[in-house]
Amino acid sequence: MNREAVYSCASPKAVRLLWASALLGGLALALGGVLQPQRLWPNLLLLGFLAVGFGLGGLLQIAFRDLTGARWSDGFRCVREALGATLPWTAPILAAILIAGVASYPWYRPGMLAEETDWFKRGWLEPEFFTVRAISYLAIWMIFALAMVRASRREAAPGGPTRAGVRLSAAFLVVFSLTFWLAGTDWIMSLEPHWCSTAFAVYNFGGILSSSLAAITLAAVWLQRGPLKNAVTREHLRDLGTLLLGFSCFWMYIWFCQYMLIWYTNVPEEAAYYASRTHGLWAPLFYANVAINWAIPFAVLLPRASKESGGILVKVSLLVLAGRWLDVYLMILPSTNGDAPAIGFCELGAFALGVGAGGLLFLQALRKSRQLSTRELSCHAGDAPVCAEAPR
Amino acid sequence: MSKRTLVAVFEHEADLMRAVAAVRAADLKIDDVYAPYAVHGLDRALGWRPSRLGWACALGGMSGAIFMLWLQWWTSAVSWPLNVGGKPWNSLPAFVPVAFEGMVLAAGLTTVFALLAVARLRPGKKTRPIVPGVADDRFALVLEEADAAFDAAAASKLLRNCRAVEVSERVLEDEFSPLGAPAGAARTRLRRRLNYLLLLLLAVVVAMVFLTLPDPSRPNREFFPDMAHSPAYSSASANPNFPDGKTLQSPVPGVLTQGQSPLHYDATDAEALRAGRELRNPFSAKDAKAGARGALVFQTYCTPCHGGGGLGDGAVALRGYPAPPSLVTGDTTKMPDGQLFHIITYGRVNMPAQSGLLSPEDRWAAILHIRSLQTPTAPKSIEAKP
Amino acid sequence: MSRPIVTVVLVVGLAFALLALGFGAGSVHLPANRQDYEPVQPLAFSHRLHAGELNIACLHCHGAAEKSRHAGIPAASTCMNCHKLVTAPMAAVRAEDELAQKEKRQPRRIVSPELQKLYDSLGLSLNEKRELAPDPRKPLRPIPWIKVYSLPDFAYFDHRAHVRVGVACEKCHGAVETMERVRQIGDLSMGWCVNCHRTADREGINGAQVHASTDCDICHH
Amino acid sequence: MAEAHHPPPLVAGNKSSADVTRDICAPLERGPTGWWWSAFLTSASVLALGAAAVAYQVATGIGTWGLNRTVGWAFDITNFVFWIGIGHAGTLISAILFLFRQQWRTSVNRSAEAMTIFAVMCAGLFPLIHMGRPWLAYWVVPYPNFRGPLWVNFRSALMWDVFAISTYFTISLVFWYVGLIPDLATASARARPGWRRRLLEFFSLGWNGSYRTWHRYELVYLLLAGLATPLVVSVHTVVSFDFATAVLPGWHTTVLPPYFVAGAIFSGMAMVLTLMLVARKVMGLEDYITQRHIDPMCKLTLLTGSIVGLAYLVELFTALYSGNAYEQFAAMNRLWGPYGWCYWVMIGCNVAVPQLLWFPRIRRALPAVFVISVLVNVGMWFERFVIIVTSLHRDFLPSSWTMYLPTSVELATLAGSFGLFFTCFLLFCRFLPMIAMGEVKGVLEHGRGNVAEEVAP
Repeated sequence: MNREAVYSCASPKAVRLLWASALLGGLALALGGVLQPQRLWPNLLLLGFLAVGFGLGGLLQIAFRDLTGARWSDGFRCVREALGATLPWTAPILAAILIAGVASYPWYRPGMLAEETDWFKRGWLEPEFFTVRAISYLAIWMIFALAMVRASRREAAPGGPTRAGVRLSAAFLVVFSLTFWLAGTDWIMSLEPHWCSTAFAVYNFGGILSSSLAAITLAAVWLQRGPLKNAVTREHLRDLGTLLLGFSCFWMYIWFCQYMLIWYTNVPEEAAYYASRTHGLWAPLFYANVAINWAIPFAVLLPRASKESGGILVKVSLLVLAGRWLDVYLMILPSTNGDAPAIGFCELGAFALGVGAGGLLFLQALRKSRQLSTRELSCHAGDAPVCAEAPR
Repeated sequence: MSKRTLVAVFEHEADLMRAVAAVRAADLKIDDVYAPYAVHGLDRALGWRPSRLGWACALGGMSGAIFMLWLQWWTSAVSWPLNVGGKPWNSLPAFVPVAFEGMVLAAGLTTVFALLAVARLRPGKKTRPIVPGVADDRFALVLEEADAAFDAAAASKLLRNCRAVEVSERVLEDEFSPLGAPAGAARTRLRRRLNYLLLLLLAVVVAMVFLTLPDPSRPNREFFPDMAHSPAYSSASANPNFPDGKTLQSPVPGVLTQGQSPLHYDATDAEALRAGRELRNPFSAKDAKAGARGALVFQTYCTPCHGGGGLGDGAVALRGYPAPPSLVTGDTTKMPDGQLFHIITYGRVNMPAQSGLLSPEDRWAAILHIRSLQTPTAPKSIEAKP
Repeated sequence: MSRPIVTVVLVVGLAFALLALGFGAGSVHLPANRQDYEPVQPLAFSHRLHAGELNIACLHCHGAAEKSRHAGIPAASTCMNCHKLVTAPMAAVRAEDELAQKEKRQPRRIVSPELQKLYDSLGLSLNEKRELAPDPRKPLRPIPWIKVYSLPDFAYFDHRAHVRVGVACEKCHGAVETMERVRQIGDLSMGWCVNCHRTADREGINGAQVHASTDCDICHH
Repeated sequence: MAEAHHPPPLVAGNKSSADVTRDICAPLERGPTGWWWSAFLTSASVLALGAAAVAYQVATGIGTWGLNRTVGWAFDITNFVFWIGIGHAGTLISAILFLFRQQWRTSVNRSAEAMTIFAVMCAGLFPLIHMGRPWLAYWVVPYPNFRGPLWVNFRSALMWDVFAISTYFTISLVFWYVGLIPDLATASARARPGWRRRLLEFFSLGWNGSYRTWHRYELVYLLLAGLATPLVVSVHTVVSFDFATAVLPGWHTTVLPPYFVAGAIFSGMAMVLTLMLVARKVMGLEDYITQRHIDPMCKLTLLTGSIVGLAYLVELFTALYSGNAYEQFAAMNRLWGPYGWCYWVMIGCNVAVPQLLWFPRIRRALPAVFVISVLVNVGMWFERFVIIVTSLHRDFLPSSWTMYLPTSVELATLAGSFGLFFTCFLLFCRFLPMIAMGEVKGVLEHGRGNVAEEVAP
């Protein structure tokens, strides 16, 4: 199994389609930018935040695997590496979007934050400070992405991670938890500067966990039909399905905690966030979000048979990926778009651009991964001790 | 039901697994395997399909969740809607936690009871290990000698080749045949136990029938009545602290109730005439409210004897109580209001005094009604009940 | 004890016993629920006779219901309004009259045993002239009537408000005029009260709008 | 983890299945040791002290507590949340790690589950006592009643607690018992005839090791684990709702549920470590509870402790960021107010001390691990105290600001709950197999190298 084989399993037609999607999406976005300039930046922010989230998701999967020593998924570890390897590309783009769009944040306008009580927020959201922070988060993530993907790719198969790799992963988790929380607050939560929720970071964490796992599942099923025929077994699919089910439930759990507590206490400045999203035309999207991200995946993935079926997993994964877009759309657009949702050139363009460019980027990154040999993989069928005895 | 079996005992998991594979390759029927722990992968080696207990779990969970959702909705929005902090009666987000717990509880209990049922496990059941040590470190493979073609010797050899430490033929009694009746002495014993159980049940039910026979002449039992009965005497209860044994004491004689002015008349006919001269009805005939009140008072207090139309044909009089004179003819029509008031207040001949029952206003109102009965256009009886 | 026929007999017996239990279960109330309570009163007063046959209105004797929290048990003097004259059932009195006519003598005053209890409580007895008169040897002893409708002490009920807006007595006390002995018809539970309040608040009473509150402190204060 | 290529065996001493049976049944079969007796008498007398305190306060009324109008909830709810939290690690080990196929759990899951049950019992005690009239506790159950029927208020977080805790107790008990059945059969087969054997036999339900039953049993165990996992999350979530559904600064925060769950597992892990480190010594189970088991528990403690630390930071930051004067005041009052020392005890024990577990040398030094685990328990108790009392004692109305101090009755009750917990645990160690024999036998071969030969399908 050489490197080219992994890449070439994407048929030229598929690659052409991705190119077409990216180009058309770019064009539509440009057109949208001319027609509805106020909707351009929110969609770019959405796109950038989503893309960086997938990269972070890949890194998280690497870190989890290193720290728990769960080697069951090593057969298709190239997928999480490729996901993580997209981060160095997407992070600068998001940085550019953020720097270019600082002025679009409501708090940028003077007089938006009260003099007396918002002293902390005023300082925290100084535009210069904001920019410096954004760049540093993204830079830190980029550095980790480069180092972790490199360490993962270099890992001596089929043994566990190196001591350095484990340390790197542990350090990443610590740094990630601190920066991702603040980044979410800075970039998304501050779009509605009078609203705050402590669960917001955990909520986004749930989102990137389930969506990155959906991406990995999608790629694993796809690769199973191509070069990784022997590496991805039915047990792997079942485990992926179980994890997808679990992460989807985790997302739902955090969603419920945040929603229920705000609904229950009904404090005006908090409830405003949900009030705007559960009224008018936003309401169907709001409820669809729950259905797409949890209810349907949950109901579909509950029986054992559907967790072992590649076809069903693909559909559920696509649903969860679309659900992630909708989720972030519902975080960003109601605060910038006002009373009603709009799907126009900007939204469709950004979506198509994301699918196309993201797919190409992923394929490109996948190409660089070293694939484990069949012999190396065969010892992964059993449990850990079996591998310990396997010849190098 | 009993069946002939071949039992092979193994010391190691690996030997057992090898034997299972060999036996299946030889197309022999495996009745069961006995092991001290859940041997990993043995189900696949045996070719057994996954258990369907998952369905019990799913069904139990769903019913638990639906029931709790329904219960919360029904109790909070239908049976007893209560305003709690302005929350809507059907507060779905607030019902999620309890519905979830209901789901987990029902799913868990259903699954476990389903396991106990299908695996026929019950408290107090005798443990009969197939071979000693099967709960410790031995594995036993049981082959069923389904038909005459079964070659026990060949099978034994096959098993010994897989390092069985002991192979023996045995007749196994089924614990329960499909019809649920064990054979022989066991059957008799079981039947006797069943009968004793039934007898006990019957005794309990019969006792309950008698225990639950309602006796309406006694108040129902109470449990933890808490503040239902305070130690204070209620106004109608017996009271040992007063000589007359009552809690509610009569006022001292001569006391006037609030707003009442004393009447300075004696209970004689002469005084009645004087009252007729001196007293005037405070209500006028046009006072509709007083008229309605008078009709009610008349209906309540006078009709039993005087009858609805004042003819002296009330139910009490018809039954034998000395009939009063008609109110609408004769003397009464000529009496002034004051005299009627005196008669109502102090009584006359067989008519008892009504001062204890009727307030002066009610007496005057009743007179108003009597007057209206005496005028021909007035309705003869009042249908309105109090 | 191990014969099959025993099992059959026992099963059939059990079935019948369960059936009996099932039928009985309808008349069994939760503890503290006194629905259907029908105590034997110290004096066999018949509401069927007084309120039914004689058509005496409830308020005639229980007039306090209009004026106070309690409907009250009428004072013995109220009974005496009529029972000064009526000392026995009419049939007994008439029979004595006929007998006296036949024997050409003054009819004797007869007193029924139940009414004797009323006179005893008031310290009255027949004197030499066979007239009711206070008997100095007899102490006044009120009749210990047994309360049928009894609310827990933490619930306050006021008859006044209910009578004034025109809630019929039967609404809560049922067809007392058909009862020889008074029986509690409702369960007097909080739900029983509140459901009526809810309906009244919605639909009014006798067509008139009323405000029947369901606030807690309307009854618990 | 770096040497994960060669994981050491889960069970030391090259044991066979028969050895496992003998070793684990030994404490049941031999007489109680002096250690056991002294520990039992100590905890039983502490339990007696607690029982006396409870009897006194039930007879006198909860006016014997230090509560006042402003702080109407303090020691009782602190202890309740503390004990519930302790229970969570048991379910984590028995259910969540089972789902993640962490084989090391087999040696500790039985005791951890027992710990869960005893901890939930201790927890349930406090709301019960706080009712003042505990014999009316059945009023929280929605049964058709004579009051209307007037139903319980399902919109109250306290009502959710009733359901969450009772379900948790029931399912934990069932899960524990289902796990015990095969071991009870093993123990009863070895026991001498007598009442103990009869009891063991009664509760082993006629288990005979049939693989048909094992086969179903495996699935049931998996299903129960699958149910217990969201259940354990829901339980502390619901407990956190007790606070988070209020509008009090410091209580109403949306991250409270996941943060409470992490905190619960954190404190529970610490309690499991405390118990296991003592039990392996006292019960002579060093071969079964080895470094392979202590190490991942230490790591889990570190992980959950760090999550809890992050949550403290998030709360503080968000309080400042919120721009709400009350939130900002409540946050500052926690740090520097009259109960500030509690906050810093909590930070020290929960955030700072567990960071030592980053170092493998400390994870291997069992006395150090023991000290850390005890400190974490102290810290987590203070966490609940800080959350509850600092938010309450300075409420929106400065004229009602006050202080809360527990009375001796409350302290004795807390001590009594520890007495109950340890008494139950010691009885469990003495009368039931405290390690899951059936499960340990299944993982004996792990890390030994003498792998079973391939089986032809």
